[in-house]
Amino acid sequence: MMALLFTVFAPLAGALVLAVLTPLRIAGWFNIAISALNFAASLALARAVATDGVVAGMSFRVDDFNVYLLVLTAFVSLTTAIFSRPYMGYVRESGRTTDRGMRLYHTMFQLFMFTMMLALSTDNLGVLWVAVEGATLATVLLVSLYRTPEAIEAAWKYFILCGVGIALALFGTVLLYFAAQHVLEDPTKGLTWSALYGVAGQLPPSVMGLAFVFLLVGYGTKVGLVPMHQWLPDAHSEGPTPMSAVLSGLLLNVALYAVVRLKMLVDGSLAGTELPHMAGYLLMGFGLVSFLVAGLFLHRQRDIKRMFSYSSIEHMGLMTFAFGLGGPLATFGALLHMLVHSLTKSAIFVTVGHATHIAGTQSIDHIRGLIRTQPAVGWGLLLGVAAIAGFPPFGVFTSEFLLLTATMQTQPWFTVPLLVGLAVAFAGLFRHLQPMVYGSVPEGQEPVQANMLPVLIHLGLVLWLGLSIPEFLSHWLNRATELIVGVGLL
Amino acid sequence: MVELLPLWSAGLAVGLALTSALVALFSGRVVSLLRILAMPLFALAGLAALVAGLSAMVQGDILTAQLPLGLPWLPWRVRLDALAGFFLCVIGVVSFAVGIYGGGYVRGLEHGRDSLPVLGGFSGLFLTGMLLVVLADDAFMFMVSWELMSLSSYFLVALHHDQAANRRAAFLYLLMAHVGGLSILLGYGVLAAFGDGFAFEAMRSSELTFGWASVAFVLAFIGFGMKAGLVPLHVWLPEAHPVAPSHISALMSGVMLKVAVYGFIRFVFDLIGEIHWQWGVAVLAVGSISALMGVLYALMQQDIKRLLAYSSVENIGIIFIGLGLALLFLGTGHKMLAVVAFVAALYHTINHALFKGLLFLGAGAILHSAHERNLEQMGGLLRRMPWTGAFFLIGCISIAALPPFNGFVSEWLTFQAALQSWQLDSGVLRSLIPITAAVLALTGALAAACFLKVYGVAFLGRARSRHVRRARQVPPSMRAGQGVLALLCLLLGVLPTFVIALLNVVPQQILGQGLIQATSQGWLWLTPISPETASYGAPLVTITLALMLIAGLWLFGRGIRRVKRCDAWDSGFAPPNPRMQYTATAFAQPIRRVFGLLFHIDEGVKLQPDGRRRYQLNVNDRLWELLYLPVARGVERAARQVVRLQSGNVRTYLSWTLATLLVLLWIMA
Amino acid sequence: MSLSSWGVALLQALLYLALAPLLAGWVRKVKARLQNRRGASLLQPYRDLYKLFGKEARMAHTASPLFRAAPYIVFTATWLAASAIPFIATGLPTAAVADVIVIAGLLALARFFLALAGMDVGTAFGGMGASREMFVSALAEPAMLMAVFTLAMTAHSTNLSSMVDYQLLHSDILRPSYMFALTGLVLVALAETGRIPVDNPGTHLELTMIHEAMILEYSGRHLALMEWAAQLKLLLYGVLLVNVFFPWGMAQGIHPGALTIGLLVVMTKLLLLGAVLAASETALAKMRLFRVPAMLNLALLLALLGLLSYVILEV
Amino acid sequence: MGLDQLSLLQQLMITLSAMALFTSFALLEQARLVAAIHAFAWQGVLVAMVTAVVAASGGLEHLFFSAALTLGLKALLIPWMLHWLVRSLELDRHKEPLRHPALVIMAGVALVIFSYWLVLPMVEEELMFTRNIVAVSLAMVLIGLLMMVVRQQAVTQVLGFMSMENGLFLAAVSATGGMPLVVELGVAFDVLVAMVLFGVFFFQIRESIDSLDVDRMNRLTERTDEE
Repeated sequence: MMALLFTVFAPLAGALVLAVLTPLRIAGWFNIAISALNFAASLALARAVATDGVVAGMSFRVDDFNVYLLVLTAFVSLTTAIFSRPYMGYVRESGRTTDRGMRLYHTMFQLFMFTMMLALSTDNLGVLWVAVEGATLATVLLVSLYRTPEAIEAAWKYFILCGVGIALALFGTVLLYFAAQHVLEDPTKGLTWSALYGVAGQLPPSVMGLAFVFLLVGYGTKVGLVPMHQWLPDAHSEGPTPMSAVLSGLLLNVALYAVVRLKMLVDGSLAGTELPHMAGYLLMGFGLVSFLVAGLFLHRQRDIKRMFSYSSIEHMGLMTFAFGLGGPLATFGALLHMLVHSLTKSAIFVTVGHATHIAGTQSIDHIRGLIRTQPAVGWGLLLGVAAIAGFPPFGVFTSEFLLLTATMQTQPWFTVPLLVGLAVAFAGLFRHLQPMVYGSVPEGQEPVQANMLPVLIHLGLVLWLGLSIPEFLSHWLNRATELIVGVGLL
Repeated sequence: MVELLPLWSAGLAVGLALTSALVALFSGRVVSLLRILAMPLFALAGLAALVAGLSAMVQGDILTAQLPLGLPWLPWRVRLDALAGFFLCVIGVVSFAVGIYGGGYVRGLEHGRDSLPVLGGFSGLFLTGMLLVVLADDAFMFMVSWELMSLSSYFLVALHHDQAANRRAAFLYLLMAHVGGLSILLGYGVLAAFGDGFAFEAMRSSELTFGWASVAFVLAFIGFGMKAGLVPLHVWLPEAHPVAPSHISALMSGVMLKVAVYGFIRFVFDLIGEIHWQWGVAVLAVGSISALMGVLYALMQQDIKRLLAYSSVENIGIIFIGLGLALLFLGTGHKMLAVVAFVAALYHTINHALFKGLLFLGAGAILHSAHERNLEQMGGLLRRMPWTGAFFLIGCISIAALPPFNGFVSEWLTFQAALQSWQLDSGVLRSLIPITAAVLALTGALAAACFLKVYGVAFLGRARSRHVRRARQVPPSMRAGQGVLALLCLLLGVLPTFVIALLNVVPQQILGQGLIQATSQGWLWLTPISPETASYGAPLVTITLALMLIAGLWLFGRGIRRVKRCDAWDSGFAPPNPRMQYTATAFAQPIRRVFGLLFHIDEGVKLQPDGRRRYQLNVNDRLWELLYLPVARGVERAARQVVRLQSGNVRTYLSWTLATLLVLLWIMA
Repeated sequence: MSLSSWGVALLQALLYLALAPLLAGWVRKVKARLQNRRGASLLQPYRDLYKLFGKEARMAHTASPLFRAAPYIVFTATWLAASAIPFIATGLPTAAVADVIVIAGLLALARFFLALAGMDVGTAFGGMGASREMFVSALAEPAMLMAVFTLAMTAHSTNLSSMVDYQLLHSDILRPSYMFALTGLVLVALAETGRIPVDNPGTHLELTMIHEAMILEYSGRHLALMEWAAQLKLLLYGVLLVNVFFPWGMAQGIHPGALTIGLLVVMTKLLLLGAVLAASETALAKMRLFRVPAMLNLALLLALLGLLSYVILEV
Repeated sequence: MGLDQLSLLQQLMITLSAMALFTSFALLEQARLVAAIHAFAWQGVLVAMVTAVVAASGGLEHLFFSAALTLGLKALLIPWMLHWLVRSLELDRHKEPLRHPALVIMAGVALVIFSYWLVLPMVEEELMFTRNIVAVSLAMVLIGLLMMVVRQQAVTQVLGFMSMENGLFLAAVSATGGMPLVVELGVAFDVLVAMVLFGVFFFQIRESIDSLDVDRMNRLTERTDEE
């Protein structure tokens, strides 16, 4: 319990301190320290969960499903903090932001972490909603941090779209609560996920169906499902790079986590009707569309960060599809994919940060000859993209392998669009990547002082996961799978 | 202990390959490290693989092991049977030669711009990937090693990434490798869905309906065919192979394509289970087309490495003709004949590995000392680099399928298999196979013409450019590397009976039968089916040829009179100068005219900036605009349409949200 | 296989060597007669060879060692190929050394080195000859193999002597496939031996020659070997035609009597064939290079028809 | 179901929510900014009254609190903030006529019918009456969204957003007798922060493109020049 509270509230405290902390020099270090503390706490929490199943209380509930997301979130936030200290320093020197901006950045970074932790660990769907909305509010100012017209425009779109989406999600939540009124003996518990899950079978299907639509559209906006995705590339490309890393690596995961939790409820309630898998089908549809459309988007990119945000949409689509597919194998694969995608994608964004720093621009046409300029960055980008494109021995291949085989077993014909999508997306990524990393150096391009440690750690982990999945992790994922679909894989 | 020798040395090979990769990583600081340590380790890895393969084939029993890697419920399984052993030999022998050769070759790169760690590191990984593919005993490990192979070779292709053309080649290569990999994965998926799980035993036990089996077969055929470079999936090959460093090209053309062949054999002959003759027809057709198109395109090339790459397409085609015959005979229940065809295919596999490796090493030697890839600039190299010239000649004779070298033996065996088609019951098949035989014969003749052109233009005559005239002998290590392969070409050509006796265990394990009478007349006579059907006394032919040659040269040459030199007679014209020689283009012109409709030729006289007129000719692949460009355009068009989603107007976005919401609500209610 | 049979095989091989110039001489003689010339004597080719062996051999400065090795390889390969073809008797061990595919291979080897030698000195004519030779053979070789495969499939063996035996056994059957194969093979033989209408052995007119262009640079014993090899090739194809399609009178065993009869029979057959060849050469004119493919495609077509008519009609 | 079977309070409730629905129509077509803000304020008042009535009828004390909260937030604070913003952005004279008002109103009506049709299947008897109010609030949400689609002025978009919130709140109150307190507080807090941020953004947008016309924010697009 202690660990849980630490995990959730350490970032909040950190944010408050950072908001008032006067000397900005140490703010970056302090940021790292908080994240490290947070990570340690999450590890302790994970141990607790591993020993005694579920840690619950005070409307918090941490089980095997969200504990690994908690650890992942804390970890990515740590590495991103490590990366962001020098990077934001460079941003400050380049004069793109002010001291106030820096303070805002650090505060909001931790605040965002707090909302993530809260959303993941709470048992109350209302609080979940509040947290996700809070995440929007925390990040929207960071998107407009640079105050360029583009940045403001991106922030506005982000704000409006996510605001609307999240409002719809709230309506869904209300309907859920409404449906729970006449089922639970204690109506005020009507938003407690665990309580609802217990009685999912009795929830009125008609209401639940409507509720799920609202929730799916709402949280789906945050996941970045096509056609509610439009905010995502804008926000990613205009915000500071560490922000893009955590958005792609964490926020999307959390939103998807919410969707899956709710799907579990809806599945329970729809089980009796003539369309028991309606929710699953919706997810599959959204996932597939997002996957294919994003893959096509990749072909016509001019901005490197936009490109990778589209690739995030693509992978989110893949996971959504897998969760919709259901079944232990697919779910296991999707969980694994969440993990490896977050690691790889945040690593890529870190590298992209350095790359844009080297080239002084985000325009793909002007980033050239990275390998010759700074081999570490160039190879980091190249290998990162190879990993995200699903090449072994990196972990993404493993999860995609599982997803494909799961599809093959349950819905063979869906494998065709999946394969086409993978090929198209791959071509889209590499046709833009190659000119950036290869070739000779444009004149006046200098190597920069880059901190590739996070990238090294992330890609190392992904490589490890690709070669073999460690015992404890496979057990985690397996128990999570049991939780979600009822039956485990191992 | 001794019965585990194959596994141990296979493991050793993998370990050595990885070590070589690891060592090479530090060659950024210590430049000579690659040459002194990494390449020898590479050669040793090849040697270990060779030992593993040979011992596995000699023992003829199946060894398995498990690695602490992979998925929790699907650990990496390793299996070393005769088939794997054979392909370990193929990989090992070429890698060994390449390792020796590379020591000298990379010296030329030490002061270039290309990063040595990348070269060495990925060479090691490349070898590791190929070894693991052959050893894998479950689909997951297979795919991982397969893609590892593709990825590392991609980085090697992209090594000289300063020219945009090379980048394009690398991209095309990786894209097609990726697509092929996915298709293979899908094929395994079908098998796994019917058997339980991705271990190969499980797949062997799977019972498939004809429909699903055919689906799996087609997927595998596409996937492996794409890697092997079968027409029409070959376009990446002539782009990618030439741009890699030459010893890597030797590995790619000589070995990697064979790994694809291995995958195909493993999948179709071993895993699918019951075999249907219709597959055989498909494979036969594709194989014949590949063989013919490959050699015709090879004839049209002027870039020597590109030419070699195209000829790889041809030889892969020949291998697949053999495999197709085997499938066909199996499907119609003539196991004995199937074995002949199968052995022929295997024989040609190792042969092609040997002489294509040898030829690429030779091309590398030319590149190394003359800095030239374009045939039109070469000439008279035989007198400047006699050793390379001699080895290259051996390679040319072998690949042109002329006795007494190895290429002839495998082609002979393929013919023998084809000639047994009178035993089939269906008239259609009986009349189909002879046509294949005709194609094979035509291919052989054209291949002879092609490599005559290469050798005549590159090594004979007189130098056509100054830098070629300055070419010098290459360092001994490079000569040794070529020598090993050349020697093997000769041995496999002269002593086919021993080779077949060794090969026999593979069909015995895979098809449950071997060639019974192949060596019934003793080691002098190769009689694959029966002595009265066909026989070939390779040793006798060789001995006679050698005796006569020596006698002639010694008797006349040394003994009695020495040969005086004079100007060329040339029908009494003025002494010819190098520019009057026949060029490669001119050499191929008659054939180009006859087979013109297969190529996309644009020929003409172009006005140069300096006012001189210049004859220009380029021969392109028809398949580009037939197959590939439409796909690319389609994707582009789709992308352009989809992009409209991101119109930039927030109200449009909101209306999308609203519309989605309403539609979903309508669906739900 | 007994020693005596080896002996006969050797004898047969030597017979090839001995008789090759004679056939060439005979063809020339008949041709001369048909053109109302007296012509040189039958033995003229022998005299030429003797003279050439006696003369000093010269090589161009630019010639490489390969240039010297080539004649021996060409000669040996052709001779080996020839000696594997049953001449006077069947069932000889040499026939087992090389079946028909190997024979084709050996001829290809000879051609390969011939063309290499042509390109070696680096003259325009050499390259031209090599290019044209490979071009013609590329089309001729498949046709030849197809034609032979017809017999091979009929006899269920690619071994020439067993083909001949089979033909002797079933000589009463009339086979359409054989007619196709025969005509195809005749056309191929004309092309391969460089006779009119494909090539003209008599000419040194630069733009038309193929075979002569390649051996233009040779002199002395080298030239002699090349010429001899060419005559061997002519004889080889002749024997192939007459013995495989009309094997009557060949010695089955190795009794001296049978052998002598076989020799006489085959020589008469060859004389007839030579006469026919001479007649056709006087009647026909040499065709343009790019009309050669048409003829060879016809040969290939005929051979394929033979094969198909076998697998469809006769099994 | 006739009104006569309902208690007076429930009749009152229906009337009030009907009026709330009307206000959102007013918002939808109101051209003048200030007037729109007033309409929004009235909507807030009505929602607060509904809340109070529900509290009275159901005897749920904590609803009185949230009624007060709503009144303070939706009817007073936010409208006041908007007013202040509009004044300081010199937009008080701003008029933004709709392109096709009739069409938009029709669409709104269609949305009302659609949402009623949607909630029809919830036919447990005791839900009968709340069902209608759920329909009304759903209609309010959808109309709010529609408003954000058709209005191209940033402030009016915010108004649309806020009226969506009102709809949500109405649903929460009428259908379920209010969410748990912690959630309500969280929601209210989020709305408040959102409003503040909106204010911040108004100024940022203003200084970047010196107008509040969202249609002019279209730099970020994948469209290239050729199409």
